[in-house]
Parts: sequence; structure tokens; C-alpha cells
Amino acid sequence: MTDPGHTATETESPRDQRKGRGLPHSIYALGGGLLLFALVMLVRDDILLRSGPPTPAAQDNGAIAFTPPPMSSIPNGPAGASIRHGMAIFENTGTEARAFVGNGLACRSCHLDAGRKADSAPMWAAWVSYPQYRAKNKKMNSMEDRLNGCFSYSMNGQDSPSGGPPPKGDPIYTDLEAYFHWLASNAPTGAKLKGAGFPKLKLSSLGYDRDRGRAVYAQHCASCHGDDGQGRRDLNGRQVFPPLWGANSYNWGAGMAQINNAAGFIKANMPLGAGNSLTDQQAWDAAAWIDSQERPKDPRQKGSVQDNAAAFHEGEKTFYGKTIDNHLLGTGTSPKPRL
Amino acid sequence: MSEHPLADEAFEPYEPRRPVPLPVYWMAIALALWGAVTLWNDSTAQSSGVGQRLAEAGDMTRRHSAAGADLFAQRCATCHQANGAGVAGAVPPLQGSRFLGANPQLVVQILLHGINGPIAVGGDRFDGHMPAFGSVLDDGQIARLVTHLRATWGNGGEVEAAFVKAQRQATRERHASWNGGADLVSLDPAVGPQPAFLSAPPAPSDSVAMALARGGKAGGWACSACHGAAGEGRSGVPRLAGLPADYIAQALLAFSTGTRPSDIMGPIARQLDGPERVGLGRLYATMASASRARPELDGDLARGATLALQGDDRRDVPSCFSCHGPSGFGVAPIVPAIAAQQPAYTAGRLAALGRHGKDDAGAAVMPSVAARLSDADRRAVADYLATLPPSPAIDTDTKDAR
Amino acid sequence: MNRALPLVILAMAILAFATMLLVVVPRAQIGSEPPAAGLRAYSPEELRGRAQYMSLGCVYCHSQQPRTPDQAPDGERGWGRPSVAADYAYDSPHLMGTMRTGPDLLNVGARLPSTAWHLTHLYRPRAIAPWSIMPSYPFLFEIKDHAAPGDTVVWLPREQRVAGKVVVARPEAMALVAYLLSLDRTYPAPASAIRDDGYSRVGGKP
Amino acid sequence: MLTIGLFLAISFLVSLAGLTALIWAVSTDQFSFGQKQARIIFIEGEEGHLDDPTAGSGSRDLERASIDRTTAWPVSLFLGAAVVWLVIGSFFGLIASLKLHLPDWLDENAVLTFGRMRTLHLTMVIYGWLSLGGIGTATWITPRIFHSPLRSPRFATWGAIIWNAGLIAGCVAIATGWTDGEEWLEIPWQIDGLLALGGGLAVVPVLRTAFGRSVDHIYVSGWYFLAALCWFPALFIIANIPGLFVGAEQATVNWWFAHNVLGLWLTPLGLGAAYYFIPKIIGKPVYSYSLSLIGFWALALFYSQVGIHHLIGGPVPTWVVTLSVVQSVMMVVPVLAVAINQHVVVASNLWAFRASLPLRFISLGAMMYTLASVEGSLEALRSINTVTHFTQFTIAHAHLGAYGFASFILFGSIYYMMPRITGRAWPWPGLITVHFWSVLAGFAVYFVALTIGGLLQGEAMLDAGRPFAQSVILLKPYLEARSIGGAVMTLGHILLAVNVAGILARSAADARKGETA
Repeated sequence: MTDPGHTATETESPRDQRKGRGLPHSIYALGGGLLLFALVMLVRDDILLRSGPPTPAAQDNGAIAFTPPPMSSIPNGPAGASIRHGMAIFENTGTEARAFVGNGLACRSCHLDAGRKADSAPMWAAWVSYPQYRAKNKKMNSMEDRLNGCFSYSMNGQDSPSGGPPPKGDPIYTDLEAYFHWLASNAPTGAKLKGAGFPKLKLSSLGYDRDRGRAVYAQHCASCHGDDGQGRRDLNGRQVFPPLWGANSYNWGAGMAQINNAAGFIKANMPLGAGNSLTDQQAWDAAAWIDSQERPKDPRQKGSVQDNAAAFHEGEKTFYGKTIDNHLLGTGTSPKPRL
Repeated sequence: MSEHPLADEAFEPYEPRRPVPLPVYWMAIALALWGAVTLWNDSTAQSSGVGQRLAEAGDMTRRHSAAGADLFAQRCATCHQANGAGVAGAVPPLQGSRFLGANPQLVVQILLHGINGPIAVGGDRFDGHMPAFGSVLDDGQIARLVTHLRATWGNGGEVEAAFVKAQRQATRERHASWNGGADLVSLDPAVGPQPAFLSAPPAPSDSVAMALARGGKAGGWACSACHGAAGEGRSGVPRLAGLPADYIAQALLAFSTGTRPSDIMGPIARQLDGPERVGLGRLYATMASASRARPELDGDLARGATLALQGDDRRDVPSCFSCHGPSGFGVAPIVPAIAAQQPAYTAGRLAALGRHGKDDAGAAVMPSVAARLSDADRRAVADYLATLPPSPAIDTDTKDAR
Repeated sequence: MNRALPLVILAMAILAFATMLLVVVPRAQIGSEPPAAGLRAYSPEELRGRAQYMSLGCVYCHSQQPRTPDQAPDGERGWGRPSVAADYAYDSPHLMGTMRTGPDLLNVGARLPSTAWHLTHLYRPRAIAPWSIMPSYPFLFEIKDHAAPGDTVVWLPREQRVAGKVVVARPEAMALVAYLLSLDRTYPAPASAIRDDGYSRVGGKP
Repeated sequence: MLTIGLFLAISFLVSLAGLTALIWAVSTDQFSFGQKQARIIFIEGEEGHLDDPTAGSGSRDLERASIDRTTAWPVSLFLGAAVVWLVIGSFFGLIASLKLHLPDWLDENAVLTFGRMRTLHLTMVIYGWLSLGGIGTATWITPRIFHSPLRSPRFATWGAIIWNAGLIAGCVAIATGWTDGEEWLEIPWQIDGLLALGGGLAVVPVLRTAFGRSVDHIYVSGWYFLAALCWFPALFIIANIPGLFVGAEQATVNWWFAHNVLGLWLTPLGLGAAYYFIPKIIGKPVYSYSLSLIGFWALALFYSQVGIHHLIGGPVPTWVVTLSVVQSVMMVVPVLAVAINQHVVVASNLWAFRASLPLRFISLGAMMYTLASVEGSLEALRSINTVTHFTQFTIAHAHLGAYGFASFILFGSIYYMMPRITGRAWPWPGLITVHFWSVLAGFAVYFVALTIGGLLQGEAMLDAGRPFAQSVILLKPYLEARSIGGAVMTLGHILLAVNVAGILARSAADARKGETA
């Protein structure tokens, strides 16, 4: 190892011994760094490649976040059958509740993702907030009362084969409630759940304007809902994009016929898949354009449109009872012959 | 020999006391450990890779041997609904349908070739289009599906794969769907009175478009050379048959102007004028062809089905079918059919839309949806869509008029 | 280290050991796999085209080995499923390549099945893709005044044509295109197939 | 699966066991040699003095002068031919590089198409320039370290002639489109016989000199040369057996060969030269002679198994790929050993680095060996390879090894050897400086451009949302930069050729004068 003929080591001063050491040290450092890198890459290969893409973290602003149970957890047996049928009604309302639907909509047209999607009035949030006092009919409403309202206004029951909503106690209500109940499994009753209802949008000083809305509609809505607002059907005539006005849409008594509700829904959910891509102002204006079109009359109307506006639409943000292009909105559409 | 003075005469490079420096030991040991871990890891990778392929083969077998009820849930429920209620005015119910009580040959034939024309079920008239499952279900699957349908809503009785095979053989020359109830009643009168099939006035024979598709423009590349004689596409080449006419015409325009960049379509599209684009759109929209798409991207079909049918609310991804129609058949005029599309095309298009949505006119929503899909999701949904029956061909002219 | 013979012998022994591991054992393992079901041998015309492919050095810019989705999005580019050893049973020499200056070609016959397209592309790649840096191969074609019967005329976009002349494919070009069209491994891979699964460590799917 | 796993484990364990035994042997001094043996390259009075080669001529020592005389003719032949191949090869490389961004340039003839230009470039610089130059250097150094004259120099001469004939035939074949079609193995196997024969003949003198040497110890350069000269014919012959391999198995053979050409042929030739010239020029032995044992044997153990990392993610068994990946990273051990030995002696004698141009070439080359190896180890990691595979990054890496390392060392070796061989000083020493700076600057541009371009290209290809076209478009400026760098490098090569031609011409004139006198 040590060379006997080599005597330099014995005479080296400490300074000399350090000399020439700098480079070996940096070579070791290089090797060590490389090693560290190899190990890090090993970890990366192992851990990063294993994990899927990150999912957006849920934000929390005081309200309780809630996730409805997966479809696969619907129980078997009679309870499950009722839940399943409730879901079938919710999704395929025109068939399952054929006698009581007077337009081309289904529950899920506005309550997206079969009533599961937050910020589109999800049913798990609705279930835990009923019974509830509602100013609309000035009484304590059970869920059945509320559903009755949906059939009357949003589903335009007046033009249905039976001429109205399902009668009290109809199994349609029970099954729908069974579905809602299941959707709200483990949800806290009475608590404010995140994503309940439609978001409330503040109205800016610009207000809302149907002419601005016409442009917004043409750019962002018409490709699916059609220039004429009649939505689109697939090749079997099945409604894919729901009609927004006209005889096949919700009537003047529906919550969606109020611009603030429609604006909140649009802002959070439209265009479908690109929710929150419109500005608040665009949402208000588009809602105004949609609301300023004729639709089936308010079933509560006894006298003239003006009387009804005073009785039921006071203080609402709506074009009901206003005259646009020489047409008095609220007059109603003539019922369409059913397919 | 040298005039250069030595900078430091006293210093000599020396061999240190330890011939092998300590850090070399450490590194050798650490590298050996790293190597051992990597080897072990990759040996598990190998078994998981083989396992994955075996599992896929197993999946395939399982898919091919799925029970009738599962097949119904996967294949039929989007239209006929899980409870067989159908959709009023659009999709006939299975509950109490006389078609299911009739000779099993009838249901098998409907599944093999689809229906295109008016039928009467349960007193209601439906003027719709049932897709042909002949190219996406094998004989065993159809047999189990028909058995399940008849047991649930018809008059029982098992149907054997051999029976389906014979039926397929007997009508192998048939490339078009059954022309509504009027055509089907000839198979078994038990289905009851059926509306007459009013054959649509023959579409103006667009010989120009046909010549373009088959022979190319001025001796150029023919559409059919890549997209197939019936627009069925092939691995890596998109299916065109059954896409909305306007969608095709718009896409050709986008290719020619470069808003939708494509090296292959660009030069061809630039040779076409407006009427030719429209003509080609109509031609392919009305073409019927069997599906040639098969899952090929190693996608997770169950995940794909979830995305297509329900979307993913955690990632704010709506279901595909909420816009592309309940079976992915598209919604004219601009929402394209996605059923039976070639998976490489679907996944590649989703990736491109997710990244470069802006340079693509006419697709306002897809970029933001596609951007939220992971690579695995794109492959999953593309592979799932490839298992669906192709969109039935329709005569766009009559449909628009309706 | 003072004796030359042991040094040489040991050095050769180490090489022999490496050769056994890198050549002999993989050969035995790969050789035990039958050709993939669905793979067919090349026709004489395709083999002539393959010889063109080799002699023009296509392999230096085009790989023929799509990777797994775990590793790279080759499938989404339409380049096909990850290839396995059994897909190359008739490839001699192998032309897997190590560069992707151009796209992978193992399934180009599936995604670009048009002979006419390939002829235009070989004659003038930049008539199709202005950004392309692929060499053009005019020597595989002939420029004539009139196409003789049986000639395959190459289509060019309007702005690229020469008035009064036609471009006709020579047999070499036709053979090369025949080979390109034969590159189609879209049949399903055998489950027991051999390939590098180092990226499938994920095991299950996410 | 069990047997394969077993193979994998065994191969790694064997390599590790070899390494452990080696480290144990070195640290417990099982081989009784040390710095004394490292001084075998010096003769009395040389040590401690700069061996300034660019200025001086032959050795004062009569024994060494007589040794050098035996090698003069075959080595001049090898080196002269090597330089010719270098210049021609660089031109083809430059044309190929230009064609990548000027694709319509010179497209009228099949001979001039990119695929053939590029292949001619590779064949000429690997089998012409580097191999011939390496054999020449080995033939020159071996007798010196053995203190014995070269035995049977005629074999070397014939070897050089036959090799060159084979190579010319091979290049003509490739230019006309006759090729075996595999990377690095394009020369038709019918012609390969000539190369094998030439190589085999060239080995004989070196082996015979080794076996008949007059000193007991074999200096480290000798290990590398002896092993390389035995390894290469074996590699070349096995890889070229026609019809033995088909399909995917052929790919493993292809890359087993192609990487071993670097690892077991060019690398030992280059390292052997560096191990001789660096201490010789500085006049001081290497830092830790016994460490060089680890450098050599670990190279043999690990480098021989790295080739299949070229097929990561490909259709070959997982285990063989993983084995190559692991052994690639294990290469860090021999690389560190060599780096410590070679760089430390230079770093503690930086004045010599400034003073001697050959040392500058050789020492820089040795540093680029360290860099190239480290880069290679990293590149073999799956996570990095998935980006760099199939991109220009690998081209940059290959040039770092074959040019930055092997060619730089060969440049320095030629500048050192030619004056000793011819007995004349370099006719235009100024050109050597210009050569040094032009190839250094040109290569820096080349390497940096392609490395960055390759990484960007790889990133683009991994993103399914970016069309393939983007990976090409973004690469173009880097390809143009590569052409600029390559042109500057080619200029340097011409200067080298001018100097070599000049020194050979003068020595020939001397010889004629000597004859007439």
C-alpha cells in the first residue's frame, strides 16, 4: 500500500496534505449528489407514478360540505325499489309521471346530475330543510307540498293529461321522497349545507338587461338550447337540452321564472361543464333574456295578468306582466299537442 | 526537456493511506441497495404488467360472458330505462311490449340490425331509431340478453347462442336496419298492427359527394381510403358515419382555415368548396355502418362508463351523455356522435381540446371539460365509448323538417 | 495484474457472462413466444418496400415501438397499443429505431391506410405538413407529360402542381408504400406477451 | 417467471460480489503494487518534469527510441487514415445536420438522402476515426509501457490496410443503399469479414508484445488495451452473424453490441490513453494507482450489461431492461474511481494543463468522460429516460461520449505521438490552438443546443394535448444551432488534418533526404 521508496509522505506539511484534496471532495460530492438524485427518482417513480391526478380540494366557508352516497349503495328490497323508482321519476319524469307533466322537462333538467349536483338546488340539501314556511303560498310546507308546487309550475301540470299535479298521497311523492331521503343519508338536519339551492348573485348597478342578454344567449347558450330556446332533441325525439321558454318549458309560476333564481343557476352551472365561466353580469343578462320570453301561463291566474302579477309576483325580479315588443308577457302559450 | 518551472516542487500527488477512499465505499453500498430495490420493484412491475394484461383478457372474457341482467343495465338502460319504462314519446317501453312476447327471432333480429322507422308499442307510436348491436355484441351476449328480456317482460324461454348465430347467418346480407314495425310484422304478426313505413323521398342522390368520398377531388386522396367505404373509421382514423352533417361541414371548414390544425385533413379540406363540404357532411351523416371500434387504450371501462353516464362531480365533469345524447348518438346540428368512435381519436381529441381548446371554434364547452380529465380518464372514456353500438343513420333532411 | 493471460481470460469471461444475460437468455425467452395471432408475414412486395425503408434510413427518424400508456401517450396519438415481442416475429432485421424525429410507424398502415396519401407525402412532405423536416424522395418518382396506362399518378395540392406534367410513382415508391401499409399491429396483444413492464408498477388502474 | 427472476438476482449478485471482492482486495493490498508500479511509464529522470510534446521531438532515451521506431510505420498508417476518415466523416455529419433543417436541399439523389448521410457519418467516425485512431494509439503505447519493441509490426500494417479496405467497401455499400439495416451495424455482413480480419490482425502485435514484455508489471493502460482488443472482435463477430437473430431478440443483440462498442471498445481505448498520457505529460504518477483496479474491473462488470437501457419501454423482457438500468447506474463506481485518479493529478498540476495542449485535449476529454458517464447513468433511470428517449438529447449524449471524451483524447494523443513518431516538431503549432478552441466552442454549442432541444422535444411528446408537429417545430432552432456547432468542429478537424499532413510530408522528405544522404 505505502510505497517504501516513496518518502514524500513523511515530509509533507499539513498544508500540503490538504492540497489536491479539493477535487476528490468535489468528485465525491458529485457522486453523492448523483446518488441522492437516483434515490429521489426511485421515490418519484414509486410514489408519484402511483398516485392519480390531484382532485380539487374542497373549500370550506362555514357551511358544511356534503357528499351524497354513490348510486351503488342503494339498498335492495322494497325500500331500494322505492328509492330506485323515485330516481326514475326524477330522471324520466315525463314517462314515470306522465299524467302530471305538461312540458318537455324533467326534475333533473334543473336539478342537475339527478339532483346530486351542488349549487343546482340539490335534493340532499332540500330534504333536510323541509318542512319549511314558504312565502309563496304563505304556509308551512311539507316536502309533498313542495313537490306539488314543482309539478304545478316547473312541470306545468296544468297542460298534463290529468290537468294538474299528482293528487295528495300519490305514490309518486312517496318514491321521490324516498330517493331524496336516501340522497341525504347522514346529512345533518336543518344545518346549512354547502351548495344548497342556487347561488345568490348580487345585482350590480347595471341591473339586468334583455338586450345585453340576447347577445350573451347567442354566444353562450344558443348552440345547445337553440336560437329559439326550444332546446334540442336527439334523433329519437328525446329532449336532451331542455326548452327554456315556450309551451314546452316551465310556466310563469315556476321559481326559474324569476330572474334572480335563473341567474344563480346559470352562473353556477351553465354552460354545462363550464359552470362559473360566465360573469355575474352575463348570468343576470342571459336570465333576463330567457325570462322575457312567453311561456305557459301562471296556473294561479284567475283574472287578468295584471291582477295576477299584483297577487303573486309582487317584488319578484321577473318580466311577468310587462309588455315587450307589444306583447304582454304572462298571457301564456297555447298548449302544444303532446307527442 | 522542459523549461517550465514546477509550481510546487515539494508537492507530489500521493496515494492516501486508504487506497479506496471511504466515500467510494459508501456510494458503492448505497448504489447496491438502490439497485436491489429497483430490481425488486421492477420485478413486481413485471408481474403487475403481466397481471394487468391477464386481467384485461379476463375483463374481456367477463364482458363477453356478462349475465343478461348486466348486459341490459350496461347496454339498454340508458334508453329503455332500468325499469324498462322507456321514454314517453321517444323510446318504446319494454314493460308489456308485444315484441318481447313474440317469436324470439324478432328480438334477436332487432338487436342485430336495429330499427329505423315508426313502430307501435303499447298503443303509442314511436318514430325512432334503435341502433344495431350486431357489431358490438357477440352471439352469446345477444342470447343472454334476449333471454333476460323475455324472462323479465316477455314470455320466458331461453334463447341459445346457436339460435342467434343462425339468425345472424340468415340475415348476414342485410346491412340496413329494419324499416319500422311494418317491416318487423313480417317476422312475426304477433306484434300487432303496425304503422306503415313511409319511405322517405329518396335523398337527392348526391353523386358529387359520393365521388369525392370514393375517388377524392381531382384524383386526390379519397375520404374512403382512410375512413372506410362506409365511414366506419379504423384504428386511429375517426368514424364519420352518423356524425351530424353540420358538424362534419364545420369541421372541414375548420381544417381548411387552420382553426382546427390537422396535417392530414388540412391539405384535403383546403381543396373543398362550401357545397362540397356540406355534401360530404350529408353523405356521412346518412351512412349506416357497423362499429369497427374496439377498446385499445388500456382504459378502465367501468370508470369510462361512470364518466359517460354520470360524470364526476368531484372534478365538476358532467356526464358525456348529458350533452351528446343518452347513448352518445349526438344531437344535431353540432353535437357530434361519440358512440362507436375510435378510441385513439376520442382520447387524442379530448387531450387536444383540453390543452388547445381556444383554437377550435364551435367547441365552447368541451375544452373546459376535457381539461379536467386526467390521462387515464381520457383513455377510460374513449375505450368505453368504443364499446357502444354505432349511432343509427338518419336522413337529416326529413329529421330537420320534423 | 502482472499476468496478461489471466487478465484476458477474465475479461472475456465477464463479456461472456454479459452476453449470456443480454443476448442468450432473452433470445431463449423471446424465441419461446410464437408470432402474435393476427400477425402475418410480409409479402414479397412488402419486403421490397422494407428494403427501401432500410436503405433510405427511415429508421433513424422513425421508431416502431409504441409505449405503454403508463409511460407515454402514444396510444392517444393513434400510434397503437404498446408493442410486444411477438409483434416482431417476421422482422429481420428489426427496425424498432431509437428516434422520434418523426412519428412512430408501427401502426401507420392502420391510421394512414391511403396509398395516395403516402405517395404525395413521400414525394413532397411539405405539401402536406409545411413544418415537416422529412426529406422528400423525388428519386422514387418520375415526372412525365402523360401518365401511361397502369401508372399511379401522384396527387398534389393545386398550388404545388406543375402544369402539363404528371408525377408518377416508380415501383420502388409503390413497394415502400406497400410496406408502410403493412405496418398494422392493431390486433389484440397476447396476454402472456413479453415487453418492458417497468412502468406498470402502478398495478391497478387509478 | 421464477427462473427469470433468479437470473436477474444472480447477475446483479455476481456483479456485486465481483465489486466487493475487488474493493476488499484493493483495500487489504492483495495485489502487491502501488505507486511504484504507477511510475513504470517513466524512465530515469523523467519524473517531475513536464513532457512538453508540442515543441519537442523524440525521446533522449535510446531504448525508448528503438521501441518507438518499431511502431512508427504502422501507427502513422493508423493515425493518418483515422484523420482522413475524421475529415470525411465530419463533412457527412455536417451535411446530415444541415438536411435536418433544410430538408429540400440535395434531395435529388438517393445517395444524398439524410438516412444515408447520417449512416455514413456514423460509420466513418466510429469505425474509421475512433477505431483506427484508438488501435493506433494502443499500438504505440503498449510497447512503451512494456519497455519492449513491438512484435510482428507487419500484422498491424496489414490489419490497417485490410480494415481500411473493408471500411471503404462498407461506405460505398451504404451510400448505394446496401445495408444490414441495424443501427451501428449497417455495413453488410459480407464486408464485415474484412473488418474482422483487419481488426484481428491488428491485435496480434499488441498481444504478442504483451506476452513477450520485458517488465513484470502491466501498467493500467495495458489492461484497458488488452481487454478492449480482445472484446471488440468478439462483439463484432457475434453481432454480425447473419440470420441468427430475428425481431425483438435482434434488438437486444443490436443494443448489446452498440453500447458495448462505446463501453468495451472506445471507452477502454480512450481511458487507456488517458491513463498513460496524463501522468506522462505532467511527469507525476496518478493519484491512487490501486484505485485504478476498481475503475477497470468495475467497468468490465457493469458496462458490459448496460446496453438494453436503449430499449426501455420496448418489447423486450422487463428483467433485462431493469438489469441494464441498474448496471448503468452502478457505472458510477468505476467512473468515480477513474475520475479521482485522472482529475486529481491534473487539478494539482494546473500549470501543466495551461502549458501543454495535448494535456489540455486529453484532460478535457477525461472530464467529459466523467460527465458523459454521469449523464448516461441518469438517462438510464426510467423517470428521466421517458423524457429523453427518442429525442435529440440522446444524440447530444452520444456525442459527449464519442466526441467530447473519445475524440478529444484522440486529438491530444495524436498531438503528443506524431512528433515522437516522425521525429519532427509540428509544422504549424498555432493551428493546434485554433483547433482546440474551435472544437471546444463548436462542441459546446452542439451539446448545449441538442440537450435543451431534446428535453423540450421529449416534454412535448409526453403531452398528449400537443400535436406531434410541435415537437418538430420547437426543435428546429436547436437543429440549426447544431449545424453551426458542427461546422465549427469540422473546421477544427481540417486544421488537424493540415498539421498531420504537414508533419507526415516533412518526415517523408526527411526520410528521402536520409536515403539520398
